[in-house]
Amino acid sequence: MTLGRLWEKWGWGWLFIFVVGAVLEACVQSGAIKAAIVPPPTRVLETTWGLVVGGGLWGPVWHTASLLMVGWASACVCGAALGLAMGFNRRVYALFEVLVELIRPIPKPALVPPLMLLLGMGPGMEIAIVFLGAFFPVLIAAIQAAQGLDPVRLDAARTLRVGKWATIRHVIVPQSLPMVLSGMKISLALAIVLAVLAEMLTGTGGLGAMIVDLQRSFRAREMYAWVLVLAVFGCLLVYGFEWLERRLTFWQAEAQ
Amino acid sequence: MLSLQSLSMRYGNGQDAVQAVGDVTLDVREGEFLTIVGPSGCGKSTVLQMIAGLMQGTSGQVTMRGRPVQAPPEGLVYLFQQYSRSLFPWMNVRDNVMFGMGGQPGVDRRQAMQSCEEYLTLVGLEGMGDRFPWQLSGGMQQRVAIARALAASPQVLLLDEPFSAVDALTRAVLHDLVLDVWQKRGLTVVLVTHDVDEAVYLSDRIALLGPRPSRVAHVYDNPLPRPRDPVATRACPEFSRLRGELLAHLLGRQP
Amino acid sequence: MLSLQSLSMRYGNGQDAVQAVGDVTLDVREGEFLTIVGPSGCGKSTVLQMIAGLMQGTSGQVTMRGRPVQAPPEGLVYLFQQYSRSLFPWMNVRDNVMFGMGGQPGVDRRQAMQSCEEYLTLVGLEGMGDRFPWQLSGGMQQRVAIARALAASPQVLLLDEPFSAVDALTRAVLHDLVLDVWQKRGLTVVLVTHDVDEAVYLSDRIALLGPRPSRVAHVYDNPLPRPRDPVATRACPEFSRLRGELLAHLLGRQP
Amino acid sequence: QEKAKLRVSVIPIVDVAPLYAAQKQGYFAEEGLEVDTAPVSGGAAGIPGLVGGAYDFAFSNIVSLAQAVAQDLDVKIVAPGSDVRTEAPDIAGIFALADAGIKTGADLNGKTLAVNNRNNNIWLYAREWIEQTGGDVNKVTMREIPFPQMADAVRRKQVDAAMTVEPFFSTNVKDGTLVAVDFPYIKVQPGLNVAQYVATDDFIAKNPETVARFKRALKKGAEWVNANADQPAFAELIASYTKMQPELVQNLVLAPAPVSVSAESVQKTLDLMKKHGLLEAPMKASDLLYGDLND
Amino acid sequence: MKALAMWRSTAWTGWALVVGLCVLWQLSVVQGWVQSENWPALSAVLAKIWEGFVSGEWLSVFGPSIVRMLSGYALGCALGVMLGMLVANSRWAKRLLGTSIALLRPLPVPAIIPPLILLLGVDDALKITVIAFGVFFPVFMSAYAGVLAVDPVHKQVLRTFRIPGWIALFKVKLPTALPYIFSGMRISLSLALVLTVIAEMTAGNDGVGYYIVSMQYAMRAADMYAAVILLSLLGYVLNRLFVVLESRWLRWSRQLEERK
Ligand SMILES: Nc1ncnc2c1ncn2[C@@H]1O[C@H](COP(=O)(O)OP(=O)(O)OP(=O)(O)O)[C@@H](O)[C@H]1O
Ligand SMILES: Nc1ncnc2c1ncn2[C@@H]1O[C@H](COP(=O)(O)OP(=O)(O)OP(=O)(O)O)[C@@H](O)[C@H]1O
Ligand SMILES: [Mg+2]
Ligand SMILES: [Mg+2]
Repeated sequence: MTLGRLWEKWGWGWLFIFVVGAVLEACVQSGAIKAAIVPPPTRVLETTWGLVVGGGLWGPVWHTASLLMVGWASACVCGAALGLAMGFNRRVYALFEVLVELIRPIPKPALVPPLMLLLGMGPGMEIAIVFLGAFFPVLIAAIQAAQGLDPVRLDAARTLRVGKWATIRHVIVPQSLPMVLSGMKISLALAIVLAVLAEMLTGTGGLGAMIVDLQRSFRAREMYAWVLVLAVFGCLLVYGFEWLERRLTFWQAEAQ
Repeated sequence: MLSLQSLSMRYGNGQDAVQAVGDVTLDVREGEFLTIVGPSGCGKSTVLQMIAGLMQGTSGQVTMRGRPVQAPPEGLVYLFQQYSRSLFPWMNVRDNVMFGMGGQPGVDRRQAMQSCEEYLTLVGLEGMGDRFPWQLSGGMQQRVAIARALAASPQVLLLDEPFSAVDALTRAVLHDLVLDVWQKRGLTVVLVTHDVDEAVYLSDRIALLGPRPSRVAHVYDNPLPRPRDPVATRACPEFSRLRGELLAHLLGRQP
Repeated sequence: MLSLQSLSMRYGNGQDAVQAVGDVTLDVREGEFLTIVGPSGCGKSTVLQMIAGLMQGTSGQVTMRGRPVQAPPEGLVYLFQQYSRSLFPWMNVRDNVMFGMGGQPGVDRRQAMQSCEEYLTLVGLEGMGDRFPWQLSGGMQQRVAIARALAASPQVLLLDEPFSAVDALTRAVLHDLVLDVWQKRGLTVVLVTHDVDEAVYLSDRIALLGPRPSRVAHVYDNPLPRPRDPVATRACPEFSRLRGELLAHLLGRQP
Repeated sequence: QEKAKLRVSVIPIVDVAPLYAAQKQGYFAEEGLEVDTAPVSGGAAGIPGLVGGAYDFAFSNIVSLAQAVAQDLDVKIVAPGSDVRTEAPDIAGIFALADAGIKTGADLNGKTLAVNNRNNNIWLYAREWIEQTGGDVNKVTMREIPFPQMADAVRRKQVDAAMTVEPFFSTNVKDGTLVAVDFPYIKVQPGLNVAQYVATDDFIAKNPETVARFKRALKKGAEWVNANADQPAFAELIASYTKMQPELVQNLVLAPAPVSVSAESVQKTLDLMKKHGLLEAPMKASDLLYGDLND
Repeated sequence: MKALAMWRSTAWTGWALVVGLCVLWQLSVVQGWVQSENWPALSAVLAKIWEGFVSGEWLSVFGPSIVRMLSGYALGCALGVMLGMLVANSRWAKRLLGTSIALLRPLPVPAIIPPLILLLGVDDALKITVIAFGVFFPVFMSAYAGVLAVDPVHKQVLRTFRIPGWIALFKVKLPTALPYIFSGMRISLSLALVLTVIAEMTAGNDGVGYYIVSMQYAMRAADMYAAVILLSLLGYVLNRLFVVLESRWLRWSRQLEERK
């Protein structure tokens, strides 16, 4: 990629962030905003750099990343499978719809007491929280995708009598892929938030535990340094996923 | 082989209802090449989809070898009029064609690839296996759809305006290809077309549908001898007569 | 009016590259009816899309009234070969047709609705305004697309196989409709078709493209007098001669 | 003109009874103040809210406050909040399974102790208690578990012991499977001033008279609480804002409401914080106190 | 009519499953499989629900929450749709805002609360902002994806008719994106409810969130579960309403339903 195209893609976005950061810096330096609550961006960057150089970064990031991968990946698999089944089969839909819609709006903190009885306050709980949060967006996207399939393509598969599994594998899955992946992307963003929340709750480590500890002791500068780490971490994950998404649904972009 | 008994189809209900197919009764004999012609919007595609088991008529029924058709029956393949939508954009041409064969167990992949390549050559797309549908022209897409239908080695083939997007030369080649496959495999073919020339050249019998709500207006027997030849058959006086008769009927004039 | 100067188009790059259009040079005169015929996949649609400004050629250029075409120029409308995909499924037929008029300010809605109804009547779809595209047959969808193109009141009309899905009668009606509009409005029309009969019946000149990578193989002048008549014109010996010549060329035989 | 309409952030627990009492008995009104209570879940919203101007006073524990001051937040203690008791049973304690045999910090070596949050009062005093009773804090794992879930965690052996507060403590040890181990506050620092009301320097400088009135009214509230702790009116008051059932309130272990803040007590906590790494540099109690709060 | 018939035919199985699970819950307490202060009998919970209805308590608990939730949801959806379509349509918007939005996306609500308190105080303004913040991202991402999903042939139709950008936006891009947007809005709907509860747990003295925490700390588990159950019923009803509205709006995809 040439320098010009790099600038085209990222330059303006970072320039914008830089301007916002500079305005904030000016506000804090002039005392309009209390530095103890909102530290100046330069100091935060300094601290973040310290984390990168000192290597203290990787432990918590790794903890969060592995939690995320386990919880989110299993949610994606289960959500997509159940969602497609529900979107396709009225009976499956009727069987699970009520339960799903009843569990979905329950705030995860309210689920902690019963989950605690089942799973204790450790990794099991954290994974459960991430899973529950990430599961439903994928499920809903999959239901919607299955219901929105092009009837001509489905009928094409029917008339060729390729059988149920081949239809699912070669027609339903690829065609619902764009929408399911968009659901997975939404749920990835949610899963990051929830992984952090879960770590805040259980305090067994990771970015969330780090941030909440620093917040409780009012160490705003360090806290925002970690928040920045989290933002970049999440950003990279989502961009990585988008990259994968473009490759998996190449026919969509190419056809344009 | 196939039997349509006072088949009718109404889309929608209440005020918006459209009686697409009025009352169609028709028998398709085993191994014959039957063509359905009729004005645009008269319900040809609808009838074909009901035969294919993709749709249930509002009344009447379709039977295949005596058994009522409720789902796509085995050995029957339907080729969509919307060819460009019926191809899968995420599969290359080869996989699209092989998709129809996939259902059959015992066909190993190498063999399938090879016969897929043969079908592509037959429809004039040799070496295009690696392309994706959106990299092909309209006519080429339609030919991929034809290759896919043939590759599924059906006993009954339902073709909905399969040559609408191809030029005269390719069309002539495809006509002979379809006739060839039909003869060699002993297929039963039901073809929908609006090209009268094509109808006369290809078929044993021609069913003419009236305007919506459609009924079978007339069934013409085609006395032209087989095998057909692109030039010789068209030179027959019988050809011109039948063609003229059909056209006149379609254009609403007495012959 | 329109001028194509050694236009060429290559899809993709590297190994996968396809030279779709070789080197096409062609002039379209103001007010003329020009038809392009050629084998399937030779690049007809590609050429038309380059004229429409929807695509830039790899080399060469298109000018309209002397100005290079880089984006869709005003007063020019392109009718897609994939008619069924080009309609908007969330709009009913009337809104689809009116969509083309929407761009012009100062057209009030009542008036637009009325002229929309007129166009629908012209293409034989009177009273279908409230239906949705997916409630129509293939041929009817194609006619909606034609009505939409006409409703935009263009000065230049590019038609890509616009009659491929309609029956003989409707086609005959649409031929006369297009000729009528062309004459009354003084349009310039470029039509792509693979139906030689149609090409001869409608046009002033016929450009024949060779196989991919395409060049203009020959441009035929059509001496048939105007106005054309479905029966009388086809009865002219000139008609048969030209038709035979074109067919022979297309089928690769010497006439 | 000083501010007379006040907004006070509180944590809706028994400890803020004096404030509610002062409000209900009209002591604030007598001082010409109008007080609005705003419950928050903990210090996370309280102190930022105070600094941001959403609240005028906040109820805060001493450990959070000291950490805030250490990070250059200009807040000061203006009035006493709550104390622990001077003798057992206390308002907070460690419990474990009856058959686990845990009695001292030494017994916890290699085991797990649950606290509600890391780096807060409970954590600090639990650690000090472990050290003072022969344990080694480096050998004890501290796990975070919310108070309501601690009993489940101990019963299910997810942790070996837990330090909790009222009303959970007395309820948990009621049925005999769980037993009280010890009361760390009493062992380490009986009568500790555990929480206070704080305000920003800025607010104090602009509203010294209001602060004085607030303090006076609150003191009357504390006296009312101390005088009526065994009366139904008190149980009603607590039930009204904690939503606890009155029966539960009646069985609570209560500490007397404080009327003063002892600089030595605060200093001792600060020293402990330094010792256990919650403060990087030593801090003086006088840096936290606004005026003399011993009267 | 059709919906009603379908309801009669199969919808009961879903409720049967829920009832089955409820019976299991009750048995787990009655039979003593689970013993904990945090696991009340279902019967006690149901009794509390009934009691709350009789006394009108639920109205005062849920009323403020619903108002807050709907305001935050509406704000978040409106911003999400507008910015999502803007960023997908305008190269400049994408260049300027794309990176910032991607950076803000993974931030957990608790991390943004302290600086927001400085700006917005601790009252409804804060809570509604927090709800809108959470609701925003799914809607934004789906609106963005929806605009990108516009059929290439449709895009060319727009070009050949030289349709002005804003008409194209409303008449073509929005309808294409609508199924995506609705999917995002459905996800956000329950998210809004969740965030309302979380925001109310942090600060304030009314609403379900506050109720749930205080019940937990007052050792009234049955009351807490009563609120949680009502919350999930509320979510169910809202979702149902949403689906009805959605099918009205997406009338053109009726074709797909009929085909099945
Ligand atoms: N899904 C539908 N809903 C409502 N009406 C429909 C639907 N599909 C088709 N129709 C109507 O039924 C009639 C017959 O349609 P059909 O597609 O069978 O025609 P056809 O004979 O194949 O026409 P063509 O030659 O133009 O393809 C048409 O008038 C059409 O409007
Ligand atoms: N997007 C694309 N990517 C790669 N190759 C393409 C693409 N579109 C078209 N082609 C190739 O360009 C050639 C010309 O295509 P075009 O659609 O112009 O043909 P056509 O003359 O319109 O054919 P038909 O009569 O079948 O519609 C074809 O060989 C096709 O495979
Ligand atoms: Mg049809
Ligand atoms: Mg073409």
